[in-house]
Amino acid sequence: MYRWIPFWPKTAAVTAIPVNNLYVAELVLSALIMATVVAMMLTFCVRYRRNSDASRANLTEKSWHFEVAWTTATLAAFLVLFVWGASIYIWLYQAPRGDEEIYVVAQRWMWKIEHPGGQREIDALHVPVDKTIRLAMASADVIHSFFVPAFRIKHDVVPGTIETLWFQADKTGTFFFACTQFCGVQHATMQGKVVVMSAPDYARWLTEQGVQESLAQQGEELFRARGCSGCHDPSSTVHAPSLFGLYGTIVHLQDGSIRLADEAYIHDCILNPRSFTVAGYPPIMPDFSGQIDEGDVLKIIAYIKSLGGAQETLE
Amino acid sequence: MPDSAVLRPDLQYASLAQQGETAELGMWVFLVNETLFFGALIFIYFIYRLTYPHEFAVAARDAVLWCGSVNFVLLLTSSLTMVVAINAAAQGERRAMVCWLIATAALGCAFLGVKGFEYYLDYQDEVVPVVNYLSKPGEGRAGELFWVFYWIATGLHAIHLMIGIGLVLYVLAWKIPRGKITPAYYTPLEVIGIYWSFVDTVWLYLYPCIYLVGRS
Amino acid sequence: MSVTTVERVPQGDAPVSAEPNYLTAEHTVASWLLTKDHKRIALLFFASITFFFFIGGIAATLMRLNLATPGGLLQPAVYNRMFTMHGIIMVWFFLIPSIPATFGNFFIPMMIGAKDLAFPRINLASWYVFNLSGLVVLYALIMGGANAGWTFYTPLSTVYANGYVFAAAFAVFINGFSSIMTALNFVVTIHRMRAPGMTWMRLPLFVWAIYAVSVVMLTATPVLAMDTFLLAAERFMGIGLFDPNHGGDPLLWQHMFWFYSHPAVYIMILPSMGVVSEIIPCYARRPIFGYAGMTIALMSIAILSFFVWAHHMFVAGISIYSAVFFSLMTFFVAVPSAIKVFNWTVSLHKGRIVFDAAMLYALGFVLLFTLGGVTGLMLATLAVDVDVHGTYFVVAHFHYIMVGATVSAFFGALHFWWPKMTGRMFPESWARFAAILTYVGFNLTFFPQFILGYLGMPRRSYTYPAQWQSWNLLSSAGASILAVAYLLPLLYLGWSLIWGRRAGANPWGATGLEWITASPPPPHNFERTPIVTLDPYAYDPETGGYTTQEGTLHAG
Amino acid sequence: MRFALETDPKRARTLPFVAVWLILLLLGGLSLWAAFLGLGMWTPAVQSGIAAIQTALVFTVFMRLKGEPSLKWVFAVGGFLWLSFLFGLSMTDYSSRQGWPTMYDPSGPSYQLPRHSP
Repeated sequence: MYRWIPFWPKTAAVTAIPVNNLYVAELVLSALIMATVVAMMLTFCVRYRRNSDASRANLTEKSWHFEVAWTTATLAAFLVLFVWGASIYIWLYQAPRGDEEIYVVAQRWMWKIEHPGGQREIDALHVPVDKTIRLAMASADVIHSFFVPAFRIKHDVVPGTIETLWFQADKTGTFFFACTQFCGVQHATMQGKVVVMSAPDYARWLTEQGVQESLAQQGEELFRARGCSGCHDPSSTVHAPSLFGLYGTIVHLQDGSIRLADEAYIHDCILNPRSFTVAGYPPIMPDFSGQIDEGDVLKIIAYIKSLGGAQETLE
Repeated sequence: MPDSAVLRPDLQYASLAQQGETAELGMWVFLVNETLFFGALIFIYFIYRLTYPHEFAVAARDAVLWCGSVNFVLLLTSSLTMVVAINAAAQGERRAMVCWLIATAALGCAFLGVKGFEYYLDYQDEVVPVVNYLSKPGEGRAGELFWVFYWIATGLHAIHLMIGIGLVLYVLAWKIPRGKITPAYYTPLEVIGIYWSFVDTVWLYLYPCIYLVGRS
Repeated sequence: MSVTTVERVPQGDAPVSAEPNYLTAEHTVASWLLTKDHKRIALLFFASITFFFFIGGIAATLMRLNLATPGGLLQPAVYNRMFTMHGIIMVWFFLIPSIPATFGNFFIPMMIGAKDLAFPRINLASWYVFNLSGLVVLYALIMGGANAGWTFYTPLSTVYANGYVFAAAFAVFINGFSSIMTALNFVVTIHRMRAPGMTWMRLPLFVWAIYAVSVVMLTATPVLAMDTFLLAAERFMGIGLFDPNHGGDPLLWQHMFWFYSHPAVYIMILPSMGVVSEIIPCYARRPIFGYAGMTIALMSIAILSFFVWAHHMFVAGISIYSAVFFSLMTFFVAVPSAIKVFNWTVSLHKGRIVFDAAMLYALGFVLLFTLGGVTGLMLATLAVDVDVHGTYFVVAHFHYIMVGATVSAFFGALHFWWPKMTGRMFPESWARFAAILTYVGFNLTFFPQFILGYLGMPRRSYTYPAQWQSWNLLSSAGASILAVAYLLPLLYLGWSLIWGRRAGANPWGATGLEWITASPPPPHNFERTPIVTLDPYAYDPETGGYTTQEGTLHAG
Repeated sequence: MRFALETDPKRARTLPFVAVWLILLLLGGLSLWAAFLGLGMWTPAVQSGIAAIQTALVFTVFMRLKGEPSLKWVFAVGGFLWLSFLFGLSMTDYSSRQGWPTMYDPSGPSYQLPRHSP
């Protein structure tokens, strides 16, 4: 029966729990509102039907008390929902550093997943249970959207930037994920499975993939091949910002603005360096837009992240 | 001068005064719409200029400053002659009205002439996206965005001006000889005047957006 | 004040007026195609949008047919083109012009006591421009359709989608001019052409609603026009302002698109609110509850609708600060809608309610609108939106508002004003049956989609996992009932044109100025300019009598 | 009303219009001059201000809003007001879309989950 008439999706992540609770609360509130309207309407329709002899004396045409009270009550209820929803959203949409940082490239019509160890998979995402997973997602063509119903998370993957998303699965099992932004003919098939495994199973799975080099190592090769190291290497004579310990710091730019050095920032700097000239450095970096694909950018980002984060800088 | 008695309001109006007021209001309501139309284009420009200040400054240096400035003067002057023509219509000075209207149309055409010459210079300078475009050093990929904006904005503005010139010529060739513009009812001219000045206003914004970027 | 006693719905044929009416004044084809009469133009619009409603409906039928089984029936490419064309046609070629261009065109001048709209030529031009854009969209459809979705998200629409995206976008661009011309006409007419005594606070709520919607059309449409113009240019030339490969921002397209398209939702719903505010007092035989509150709510919805657009983009990658702001604004815009639902419901209190077809449609509207509204609140809540955005939950929500509510109101208006427009009465029992069938069919079609949405079924998919088939099958079954319910009025209303009883001037005993003149109205609406002395909706539930806005009392 | 048969006094004199025309040209010159001053990010701000003053002059004098009924003012200003909605509200996104330091500090310890964790 349940297989054929499903009513409720699975709830399998810490991100899913507060969203699910809020959804239930809103369902109850909606049902209450609907019930009130229906009850009032039915009562009036029966009692004041044309042929009934109920009294129509002392008709109210307007009542400011009534309207103001009703308006205030709805507004107050709405504000509660707003605060509740917004607080969860802010929590959902600020991805923390993950125990696992996984890279996702969306390309019509598949999801290419790259693990930091260099393991690659398509339309499947293997993750350990009870660990914080941070996804850095790039699109190679159009806008896609990464959606895992059981985790209640979703984020569009917009070409030209990197979006981050996080979750922490709390049950093992296989869960469905899909693209929810129309992306062309086979949009409906751009789906896959999240496989949540226990830590030992996951470790075993990682080693079974037979990988030669990690993502950061691949990124380092690209970093040399593309000539980035010519300037950004500490031994270089060119006056270029050091990338050691860059990730996660606050960067001061030439035009006075500040940016957080996250994946999106590093991505923008590679593709559009002129708009992100770091304060105190000459604007000499060449523009890599159109010369490097999103998968390679992600590898370079993985390499730059492997050079250490903000904490190492302090040491 | 033909008598105003030949003019009657359209069926749905009680009087010529109501008809005239309504037509003017109609034009103002239409201008709300035009404001948002051009405003939306300038909004796109605004966002990209915020995003790519350096690239836009480099790309905009290729805009032909003298053409834009001359056109600025031409268009403002045409607005003045339009106003003077309406004044003449209100005073019943038919000859002066015709002369000033011809001057207005001529100034509008001069604007288009300068604009056309500027397009020619732009083509020579290889700043026509898709057709003939050469990315200059320092402008990156966003420089082309500036030029896409330039062509679309000036093109749409020129189309609006052409419509304005057409309307002025229509009044000159059709309405005035038939005595439909009188001191008692010159609303058609007034409405066209409002439109004309609005097209002028658009240039007040396009001028700094296009020609006065990256000059220092 | 003269006092006459009438039956509420007169039985038997009303006497035929000897004076020619707007239908019989002239007979040539040219007299229709070159007419400046707002009533004839309304009928021309009526013909056009009915045509497009059924084209869009055929696309919807094919989609539901396809989704009855997980495997599907159509080729993926065909399905994608079907939902794109369904969206484009239903939004721009049916819903947006639906009530304003037909009933608005017909009744705004009559309700304010004018002989015509301010600019009849522009009104006619609006119809021609509409048909021109219709031809372009039909061209796009016949050549194979566009497959970028009605939202035309870049860079899919500009670079990747094949098909006739350029033609479809251009059709939308041209269509905007038609909207603008109609809206401009209404704004100016309502400001300038009111009959003596018709003050703002005596305007029927339908006029207020059309005024509000015209303001929204005027200020939102040009932004869409620029947006689609740039899209068409980008598609045509291969370089443009929304292409990330040239440094463009795809979200900028979305910002500008939703700056129009969110207010456009209110363009679709506000006129229906006006219609329902006319119908409920007339059939409940009592004044509307809180007239002033209703006008304030209408205008505040119109203005607030511009502050909420980015709630379509909560998961699109906009800044979280922006998302929080737009979520708050969305809750604010829900307040006036809640006031309206409350006022309609209370307007039944101490009434003398008659359950005629128009009233059934109006009551259905209130219920469907409320359900659409409360699910709208769920979508406005940021965290829940993250989950259900882009799923069938959203599809169900906006169909409740745009189809459930708006189309119900459209049919309500059609039944309410049919006697006035044609001079004929329709068979009431058939009409009631159709109204109930619409309600049942609609809920069967779209309620299961809420469940599917929370289960995670992505929208715009031609296929789905097999365990979701039961709900999809139910939805498809409901759609077939809905199709019948939408086709039925075509039959019995068509029948009534020839065999229907003749309606008198005021068959429902309504108070508006449009009811004081003959049915169908004479070419210039009124024998003499009416002089307004009263607020609208002067119904008296105690006696069942009513007083028209001219001050003529009719005892119950 | 200008529909009276006697001539409209507001339309009798040309000199004020010429004066406004001169002011407009001067303001245009000022805008041009400002472009060469090197005011950095202030240049567009100054130029927008000048354009706004010019618009006000053209609207009130050339388009003769001065002394007109308030209804026309409402529509004349309304377009710009609505435009400010587009500019202003979209800046809530563009001013802070990416890379703004947020409440969460990504350099902090990675194992600590933010609020809402059960």
